[in-house]
Parts: sequence; structure tokens; C-alpha cells
Amino acid sequence: MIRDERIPSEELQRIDEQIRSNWSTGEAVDFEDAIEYHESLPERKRFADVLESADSPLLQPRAGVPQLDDQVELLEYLHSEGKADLLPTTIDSYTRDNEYGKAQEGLEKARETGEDTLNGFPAVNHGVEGCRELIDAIDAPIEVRHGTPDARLLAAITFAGGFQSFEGGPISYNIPYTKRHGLEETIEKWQFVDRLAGAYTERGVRINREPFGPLTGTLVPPSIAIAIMLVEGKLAATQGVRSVTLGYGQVGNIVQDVAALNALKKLGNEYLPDEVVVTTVFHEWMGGFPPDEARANGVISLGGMTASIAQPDKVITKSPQEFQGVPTKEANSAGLRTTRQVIDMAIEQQIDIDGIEEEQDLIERETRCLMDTIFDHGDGDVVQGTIKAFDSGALDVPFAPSDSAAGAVLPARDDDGRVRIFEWADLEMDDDIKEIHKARLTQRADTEGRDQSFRMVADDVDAISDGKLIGRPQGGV
Amino acid sequence: MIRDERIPSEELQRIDEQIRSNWSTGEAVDFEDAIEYHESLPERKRFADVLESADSPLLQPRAGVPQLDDQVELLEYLHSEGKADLLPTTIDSYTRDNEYGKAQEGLEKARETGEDTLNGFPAVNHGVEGCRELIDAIDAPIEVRHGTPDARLLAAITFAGGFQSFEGGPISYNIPYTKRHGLEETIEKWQFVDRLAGAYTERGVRINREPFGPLTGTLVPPSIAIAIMLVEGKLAATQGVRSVTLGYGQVGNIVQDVAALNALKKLGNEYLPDEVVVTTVFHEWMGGFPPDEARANGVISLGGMTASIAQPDKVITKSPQEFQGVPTKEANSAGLRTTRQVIDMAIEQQIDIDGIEEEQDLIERETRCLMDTIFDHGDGDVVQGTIKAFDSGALDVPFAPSDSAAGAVLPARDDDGRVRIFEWADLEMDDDIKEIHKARLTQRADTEGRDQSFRMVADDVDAISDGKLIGRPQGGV
Amino acid sequence: MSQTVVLGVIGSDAHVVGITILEQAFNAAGFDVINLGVQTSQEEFAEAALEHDAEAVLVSSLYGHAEQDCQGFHETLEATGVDATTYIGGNLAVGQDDFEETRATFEELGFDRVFDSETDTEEAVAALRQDLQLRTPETERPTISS
Amino acid sequence: MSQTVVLGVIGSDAHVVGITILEQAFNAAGFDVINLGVQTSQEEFAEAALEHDAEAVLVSSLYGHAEQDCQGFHETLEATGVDATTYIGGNLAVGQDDFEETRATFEELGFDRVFDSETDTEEAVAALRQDLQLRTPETERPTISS
Ligand code: B12
Ligand code: B12
Repeated sequence: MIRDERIPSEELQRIDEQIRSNWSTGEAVDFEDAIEYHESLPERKRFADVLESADSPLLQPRAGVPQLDDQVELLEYLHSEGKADLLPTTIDSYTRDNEYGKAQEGLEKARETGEDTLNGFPAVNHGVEGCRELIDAIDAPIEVRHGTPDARLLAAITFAGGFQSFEGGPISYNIPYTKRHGLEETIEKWQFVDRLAGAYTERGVRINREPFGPLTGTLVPPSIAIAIMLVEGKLAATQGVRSVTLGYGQVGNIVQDVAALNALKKLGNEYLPDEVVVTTVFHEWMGGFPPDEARANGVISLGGMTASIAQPDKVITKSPQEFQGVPTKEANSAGLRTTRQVIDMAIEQQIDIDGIEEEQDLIERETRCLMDTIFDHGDGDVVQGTIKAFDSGALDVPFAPSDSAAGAVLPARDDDGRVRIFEWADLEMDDDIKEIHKARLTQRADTEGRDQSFRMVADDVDAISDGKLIGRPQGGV
Repeated sequence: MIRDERIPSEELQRIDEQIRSNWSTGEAVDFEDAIEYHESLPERKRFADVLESADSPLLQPRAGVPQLDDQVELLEYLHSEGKADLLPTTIDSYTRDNEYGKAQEGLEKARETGEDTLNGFPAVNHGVEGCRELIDAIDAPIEVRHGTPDARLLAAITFAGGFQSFEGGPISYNIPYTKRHGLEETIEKWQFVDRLAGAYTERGVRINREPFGPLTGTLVPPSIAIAIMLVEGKLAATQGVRSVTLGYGQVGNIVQDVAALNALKKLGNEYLPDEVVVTTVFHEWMGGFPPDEARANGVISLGGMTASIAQPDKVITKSPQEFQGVPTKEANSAGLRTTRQVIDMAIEQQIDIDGIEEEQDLIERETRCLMDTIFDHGDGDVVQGTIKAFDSGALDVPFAPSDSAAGAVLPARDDDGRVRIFEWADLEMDDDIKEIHKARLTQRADTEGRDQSFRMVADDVDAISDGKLIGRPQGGV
Repeated sequence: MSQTVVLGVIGSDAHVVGITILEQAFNAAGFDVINLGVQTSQEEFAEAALEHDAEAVLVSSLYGHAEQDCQGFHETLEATGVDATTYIGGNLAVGQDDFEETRATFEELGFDRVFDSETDTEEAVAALRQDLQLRTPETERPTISS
Repeated sequence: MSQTVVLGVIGSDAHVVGITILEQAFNAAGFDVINLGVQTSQEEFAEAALEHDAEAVLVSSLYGHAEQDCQGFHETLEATGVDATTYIGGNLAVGQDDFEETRATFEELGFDRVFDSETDTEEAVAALRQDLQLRTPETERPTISS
């Protein structure tokens, strides 16, 4: 039975060898050589150090194209023109599915035709050498961003390739990203990823790990996201990770977002072991964007504004072309610069908004309920607890496509635009908290003169792309 | 000696006839016919009614091109694509200088070449008929926006042409806009404009008047702007105007901007007679913009954010091309939609920021000092008081190009980014208030480890276009 | 008189929110909806359509690989013996493409209608009603427009 | 050894902030600055340059009418007997124009240098120093860069 325990080093080696044989490029991975390579990197390319020592939020976009040269060019552009502090390398979908053969086809087709036949950078196919070329070429830290349930080979190759930060986790890259992978399976696979990061860490190369906070990106109640971040942070810590960046996706209500980021930071430090350096990342709105770049800029700016108040350690920016498709490098840079301007104009201002403590307190209480139920479900073991709590529905994520989550909990905004829970299903929560949510949602229903229903949820899902925060009924009923 | 007294109707007629003879199109103005035309306009084209009955901030861009057809097309575009609630017609610079002959040349050249040889719409040259064609064509209220020290003929023609709102005033369209016009002269000329608006008002056609709040657009301390708004509002009221929209230009510090808009509304209602309906307009940042559309969108969004909290009756939007030159219609619409998205996402949220009351209180006290000195200078007469207070420097505007203002007062931002007064010159102010400013600026100087100097002012002037709010010293000193 | 539609997200795409909304809209409009969820293969679409005797098969794709994922889709349906109206919708191209080109591509692949991601659900419902020659039942109208 | 520059905003343009900053920068750099302010006519520029025996005449324009306002400017200077280095800067075209075209237009009108509105004041100071063949006086450097 899988538990929250550190993988013994022989086991680590056994798995490592096994997974490296999954694709030809696995062979080139050599741990000692990798350590040496990392040690050769200048300070400004060390992800954890750069992130942890920053004194205002660092900005990072999302970006990945199939070919190495193009990826170098793209990241250079985002660095120089977009003034990104931290860079990404987003991995293609075939690699996420461990379909390295298909990724290879795509890559070759890309090389022949010059077209972007993959939606990201197939790092496994580029191999250790390819990754290092990228790391060498770019004068800033780079993170691997993907969405891969089984990211073991990707981790082995990219860590050896010089990347010092790796997004994802067993829940956050399972529940929102895949239908059929069991939680037990993804936890086991991510224990390896974390253990490998821990092995580097032990040797002084602190690989930063970043659980994916936004989950389904769509009206996720803060406490659910935070609980999952705490679980993934704990799992990583167990395997020896010492630099953890907990994530949270903007819901659009400033008070709730600031409160959530505060709670994330506080609970992160509380639930994770002392030897872990906890940082936070704020994702600009991850749900449906307006089909209009001008309005998208407004959404992005509201994110910047929120970041300037909450001051997370990092902000993942969106581009004004989010609605349409993968952004051009110009649009991607524009999203960075718009965010930067808002943050830089607002960050020196003292902006203390009423009600943040109260909302934070609510979020903390909710999160503790969820953490308690997880521990209870697992008799103190967080791995078993997570699996069982998802199984019973005591832990759940709205709009989860995965068979591993009930996906039965439904969120809706209250009259102030804060995300509350409309349908609890089996989610574990103290009754008095449920009453608070109910009262808030009743208030909204009264304002709108309609019943709470799935229609309200659907309206809220569309609201921001339609230009509002709250999905009020349009015209008459 | 000119005083704050209503122009008698015979005098009104005499001036009216005289100024109408200044240019051929003046002849076509017929008051009774004009009243009839206004009465024929549908409710949705009545500026004052639309503005005063709105339940959230209405958006209005700036826009004017020389030819009538082009202006119709431009405004239709801003209405349909930009979703502007209120529309503008910005007048060209020759008309502002009363150079109708040069404007005619420019207009004819525009008609021949198709190029925009004027920087606005020469309404006097288009005459009453031309104006009415515009009013007929556009399904929303339209305001005349200009910057004309002597706007009498422009008012006579545009009022008769169906416009129901007219920007400007004797101080706000003098001090920032011209070097040599005396205040006594512009006050006299604007008394006529207001009196004419009052004549329409008496007949049930409420012409909305909007003093230009941003003044020089550059770090204007709120109390100076508000005092001038109150003076112009009072002068208009004396002449019979009953719909007054007091303006204020964003300084970029949210607390100070919200406080200023609150103070403007409160003092407007207090200082202006009860029979006047007072509304407020917030101008998005009027100083130097970043030379980058993406960053400009951030500046615009911060304005939208502020508007969503302060909830003025109207917002004048900027375009992302502000730095570069007169914006394309697409960019102008983009500025509107970005603003709209931010306001609509934020306006339903309860955002109460600490310190607004305190800042508002300070602004009110400062404004009262200035108003008191104006009344004192004029022995109770606000016209004489204004002239003499500007003369003595007791009233002043930073960066004023006009010979009528000392332009000796210098603003600088404090450590929180609020605009304070660094050089008072002869500006009238209670000592305890001066002490507050001084303490705040000393705090900033300490933070930066440098003395207060003009260099600090210059850095603040450039700060927003350089991407920050406060002009901190760059690198080492 | 109620008609069955099969709905799902094709390929390895996991964007579930769109079909969740679509399911609710088609349900509210009186259709029987078989929602296969995300990451559905061509064969799963074909089998479900056959099993439930579906009038229509609605394919969703958001992640940019729709074209690859739909190669041979109509051949698969045919081979399974399914003859249904087929729609595809969502975000069908990688990057910033022109939608008219995209539409042509997918019509060529055999889809009866192609929808972009600005599609209002009512639009899709109305189109399907028309294609299946159904009239809006009086009683349902308020549910849909409310 | 200090040199005189005449500075002003031409035509009926009232944008004063730029020249206020420029005045301060040229002052700090050791020039004698005669600031004529806004809305200055060609004749006023010429007369001031003559009167103060100016080495340079710096024209600013922001409001988009620079081209019209500067027609015959150099003829006016010449007629008054002024032979100075002339610069123009600011926002020189109406609308969203290409700056290289704008530069050409104003060089043709006779200006020695043309600056866009992104110009850093130090740049203009350095250029004038070069054109007047002055060297940066050691003692002033910290003032300028601080
Ligand atoms: C939320 C979101 C996510 C969430 C999804 C959570 C989940 N499981 O559902 C997360 C964060 C996990 C995610 C992941 C990814 N995403 Co995503 N995501 C979005 C986002 C922001 C919103 C999608 C959404 O929910 N919209 C709201 C719903 C209601 O609208 P909708 O999905 O468009 O559906 C409506 C219409 O399209 C239409 N419709 C849809 N299908 C059909 C079918 C028919 C027949 C009809 C008639 C109509 C119809 O009706 C629906 C209801 O109104 C979009 C961008 C956007 N649109 O703003 C990107 C977007 C779709 N994602 C994108 C990408 C690339 C990815 C990733 C590959 C990238 C990554 N870096 O991880 C992964 C893919 C993972 C996977 N295996 O699928 C790209 C797709 C690019 C392209 N097509 O060119 C987009 C456009 C973002 C971007 N600009 O890059 N994503
Ligand atoms: C503030 C402002 C105003 C204020 C001016 C107050 C005042 N009296 O100074 C007010 C609101 C009154 C105003 C009025 C108008 N404005 Co105005 N204004 C601006 C704004 C926002 C900032 C200008 C500024 O102060 N910048 C800060 C200073 C420090 O920078 P600067 O002026 O660019 O100067 C620097 C450089 O250009 C350079 N430089 C300038 N001159 C020279 C000369 C030399 C020799 C050198 C080397 C360098 C140099 O160095 C300077 C110092 O760093 C600009 C847009 C922008 N830039 O963001 C529009 C802008 C200049 N205005 C514009 C217009 C059209 C007008 C009006 C005609 C419109 C109206 N609707 O009322 C009127 C004109 C009135 C008149 N008679 O002049 C347009 C010009 C369009 C064009 N050129 O195509 C602009 C670009 C706005 C726009 N996008 O439409 N404006």
C-alpha cells in the first residue's frame, strides 16, 4: 500500500533506470554529470535562489514551441521584450501522454515544414543535450511546465538537462488533466519525480517544485485549491524537496484572491516542514477569457492589481490572445508588460482593503476542515487520506474531468463575486461554514430574483468572457 | 469691473449678435429654431438626462476629425465597437484659436486630399446644419470638447446645432491651454457661454457644462483642481446652468484618487446652489503615457479600477496609443473596452480601502483654504477673487503655461505615490497642512536618500511613462 | 419524441467545462444527452452512437489538436454503421488562425457543422433542431431563455 | 565659456511640460537657457536668438501641427540674421506616423537634428555638446546623472 514515505535510494535507482529505458534519449542521463552541469550554472540561472530572494513579484509567462532554435528565440524574446523574470518551457501534449513516438513524428514534421505541429516543446525528444543548449542560451531561470500524469522520464531528462524548476503534482496534474489515471498511480509516479528532485537537492542543487494551483481553472473555491497545494507540498517535502512554490489561480474577486494568497502562504508555512522554503505563485485568471484582446487586457490588469496587493513571489501572466489560441510572442510579451505596469504602479501604494482578514479566516477554516478529513481518511497518512477522501467525495474539485474525482461539487459566485459552494455533494465541511456559503448565495439569488440552479453556475462560467464578474441574468427572465 | 453676476438678457443678445457676425456660419443660428430642434431629439440623445440617470459610470472617449462624414463614421464606430455611452466631438486647434479662416483652409484641404489636415472637427465651419447632421446620425448624446479660451461662437453654433454638453471654462481652458489670454478676458467670454447655456436651460433644454478638471494633466494636487472646479461650477450656475459635471484627472494613487472624487462630489454639492445637478467625471491619467501599448493598457486599467471604486458618473478613457499621437478608431475603442472590462469586473465588489476618509478630509481642508482665499481676495465675489488670487499666486496651477498663473507651485509624490506640494510659492494654505505635506515628502526623500529638488519633480513627471508611479532614482546616485 | 445526442471531447484533450455547459443546454432543450466526457477516442464515439441510436454526434476540441484527432472520424462512424448528424466545435486550430479556413478543413473531414469557441449554446441547439427538423416545444422555451 | 540656447514651443501649441524638463536639463548641463515658453512665433524665436546671440535654437512641438508651424522657419531665422544650430523635438506628426518619414520632413525644412518624444534629455544635451564641440565639464557630470 502506497504511503507518504520517502522512496529508498535503491528503489529510486531501480525506477530511474527502468524509466530511462522508455525512450532512446533516456540513456544520456547521468546524475553526476548533471550535478556538475548544474553547479556550472551562474547564480542568475538558479531558479530557487532567484525566486526566493526576489523582493517583488517575479513575472513568468507560458510558452513552448517544438523546435529548439525556435524555443530559444521565443524565450529570448519574452526575456528581452516581455521583460519576463522567469521563463517557462511548456511541453507538448504527446509528451504529456508519454507518446514519445508521436512527439518525435511531430518534431520531425516541424523540422521539415517549419510549422508548429506540436503544441509545446518535446523535451524528452530533445534529450539532455537539447535541454542544456536551451539552458545555456537563455540568461534566466527556466521552469518545465506541462500537465503530465506520469512525468518521470520528463523529469529525469529535464533535471539532467539543467532545468531547476518543475511544475505539477500527482493531484494537480491528474484531476484537471486526464480522465483515466488513478490517483494512486499518479501519486506513485510523482513520488519518484519529487524523490529525484530531492536527490539533486541533497547534492546542493535545489530543484524548485511547483504544484499546479489553478486546477480546472474554473471557479475553484480557494480552500479546495489550497488543501491540494498543501498535500502536494507535503508529498514533495517527504521526498526531499526543499523549495516549494504553492499555486493559486485568480478567481477575480480582489478581497477573496488576496485572502486566499495570504492563507496559502500562512498554511503552507504551517503544514510544510520547516526545512522547506515555501513561496507562492499567483496565476492570472485561468478560466474562459473574453474573445477580445482589449477586454482581455482588462482581465489581465485586474490580475496585476491583485498581485500588487497580495504580493505573491511569482505571477504567471496571461496574454490578450488567451481566448483565441496559443499566443504570438508579441501578445505574450504584451501580457507581461501590461501586468508589469499595473504592478509597478500599484505596488508602492498602501492598499488595505476591509474584509480581507475575515475572508482569510474563512478560507483557513475551510482548508483545515479539508486537511482534517484527509488525515482522518488516511489514519494520519496523507497519501492514503488523499486517495480515500477523493474516493468518498470528501475531497473534490469542481469540473474535474477525471474519474478519480467525483466532480460533483459546484461553485457559484455570491453577490460580491466571491466563489462559494452551491452544491456540496459529499465535500467535507463544518455545518456552520456551509451555512455561511448558503446565506451568501441566497443573498445573490434574492438580488437576481431567481432560484439557485445550474443555470447560475453556467452563467458564472461565462461571465468574465462576457465582460462581467458575476453571471447575472440578462434582460428579463 | 467684471463680477460674478448674471449677464442681463439684452446684453446676452447684443453679444450673441456680435459674435455671430465673426464668421459666415454664425448667421444661421436661430434660438427658437434651436429650441425646437432640441425638443425634437429623443431622450437617449439628451446629454444631461442620460448622464444624471445612469446607475454606473458612463464611458466617453475623445475623438474628432475634420470632415463630417468621417466624424459620423468615427463616432458610430466608437459607439458600436467601443461601446461608448457618451460621445465626444473634439474641436481642431485653429478653431480653438478662433482662426476660422485657417480652419476653413484645413477643412478644404482635407476634403481635397482625404488627409486629416486638422487635429479636430471644425464645428464653426461645419455650421449649424453640419452639426445637426452629426447629431441626427449618432444614436447617443454628444459633447463638444475643445480647449478654447474664447468659445462663444463655438458655443452659439454647437448649441444651435444640437449638442447638449460643452466642456471647458474660463480657468480650465485658459491656464493649461494658452499663454496670453488674461483671466478677466476668459471669464467674461465664458460668462457668455454659460449664460447661453442658461438661456437654453430656462427653456427646458438643459445644456450640460463640464469644467475641465485635469488642468495641465501633470501631477496636479487634487485640492487645486477641485477649487477650480468649484469656481467654474459656481460661475456657470450664476449664469443659469443647471447641469454641471465637475472633472478630476487621475493621479494614479488609488486612495488619493478615490478620496479626491469623493471630495469633489461632496464639495460640489456644498458649494454649488441646490438647483444645480452636480455630477462628476474622472479622466484616466492625463500625463505622459508609456511609449508602449501594452504598458499603456496597464495605465488605463488602473484608471478603470479606480473608477470602479469611486464610481464617478462618467469616465473619460484614454487609448493605448496616447503616447504616440491621435489614436486610430480601433485603439480608441480598445481603450474603452479595456476600461469597461475592468469596471464591470470590479464594480460589484465591495472594495473599502483604509485611509480614504483621512485623505479626503485633508483634500477638503485644503480646498476650503483655497476657496476661502478666493472669497477673501474678491471680498466675497468669486470672479474678482479668482483673478486676484491667481495674480497674487495664492491660487496657482503647477506647470501652467499661462502668463495668468504664476506656475510656481511644484508637486512631487510622497512615498506612497500621493501627489503633495513640494514648492508652495505663494499658494495659500494653512501651516499645519503644509507641515503634513512636508513630512510626507521628507519621508520619501529619506527613503531615497536624496534631497528634495526639481530633479525629483522631473523624475515624477516621467515615472508613469517609464513604468512606475514614483520617480525613484535609478541605479546609483 | 426526444432525440439522443452523443457528446464528448476527442483525443487526449481534457477541457471539460465546455461540454459540461453543452450537456446542460441540450438537456434543457429536451434532448437525451450521452456525455462521454473528455479524452474520448473515435471508437468510443462510434460505439456510443451505435448503442444509443444517436441522431447526432457532437465533438468538442479545445486544445489545438482537433485536426489530427479527427482524421478518419467519419470513416470510423461509417464502419461502425453510424449515420448521424455530426458537429464539431471549440477551439479547433493551434495558434491565431482564420476561422473560415478552419471551418473548411473540418467540413472537408465530413462534419455537418463547425462551430467556433464564441458559439452560444442556444445557437448550437437551434442548429441541431433545424437539422433534425424539430420545432421548439412551447413548454421548454422559458427554461432555455431564462 | 557658457553657451546660450533659445528654447520654446512653436505655433499655438501649449504643451509646456516637455520644455520645462528640457530647460532644467540644459541648465544643469551648464547652458544659459532662454525659455520662451509655449505658443511662440517664428519671429519671437528669431528675435530672441539674435538678442542673446544664441548658439542653438531648440523648438518643441507636441500637438501635431509642427509641420505647418515650421514652414519658413529657417528663412525667418536667416532674415533676422541668426545662424544657429537648430533642433526640433516632441510629437511631430498627427496620428500614428512612421518617425523616419517625419525626421526626413523636418531635416528638409532645415533642422540640424530631429528628436522624437521618446528622447531622453541627456541625449539632446550630448548631441548639442557634440554639435557645438563642447566637452563635458568634469564637475557637472554627477549633477546630470543623478
Ligand atoms: C480552463 C482552461 C484550461 C484548464 C482546463 C480544465 C478542464 N479540465 O476543463 C486547464 C488549465 C487544465 C487547461 C489545460 C490545457 N490547456 Co487550456 N484552456 C482553458 C481556457 C482558459 C478556458 C476553457 C474553458 O473552460 N472555457 C469555458 C467554456 C465554457 O468554453 P469552451 O470550452 O470554449 O466551450 C464553449 C464553446 O467553445 C463551444 N463548444 C465547445 N465545444 C463544442 C462542441 C460543439 C459541437 C459545439 C456546438 C460547441 C462547442 O460551446 C462551449 C460552451 O459555451 C482556454 C482559453 C479560453 N477559452 O479562454 C484555454 C485553452 C483552450 N487551453 C489551451 C491549451 C493549449 C491547453 C494545454 C495544452 C496547455 C497547457 N499549457 O497545459 C492544456 C491541455 C490539457 C489537456 N490535456 O487537454 C489553448 C488551446 C490552444 C489552441 N486551440 O490553439 C487555450 C485556447 C489557451 C491558449 N490561448 O493557449 N486549460
Ligand atoms: C499633458 C498633455 C496635455 C495637457 C498639456 C498641459 C500643458 N499645458 O502642458 C493638456 C491636457 C492641456 C493637453 C492639451 C492638448 N493636447 Co495633449 N497631451 C498631453 C500628454 C498626455 C503628455 C504630454 C507631456 O506633458 N509629456 C511629458 C513630457 C515630459 O514629455 P514631452 O512633452 O513628450 O517632452 C519630452 C520629449 O518629447 C522631448 N522633447 C519635446 N520637445 C523637444 C524639443 C527638442 C528640441 C528636444 C531635443 C526634445 C524635445 O523631451 C521632453 C522632455 O523629456 C500627451 C501624450 C503623451 N505624450 O503621453 C498629449 C498629446 C501631446 N496631446 C495631444 C493633443 C492632440 C492635444 C490637444 C490638441 C487636444 C485636446 N483634445 O485638447 C490639446 C492641445 C492644446 C494646445 N493648444 O496645445 C496629442 C498630440 C497628437 C499628435 N502630435 O499627433 C498627444 C500626443 C495625445 C494624443 N495621443 O492625442 N495635452
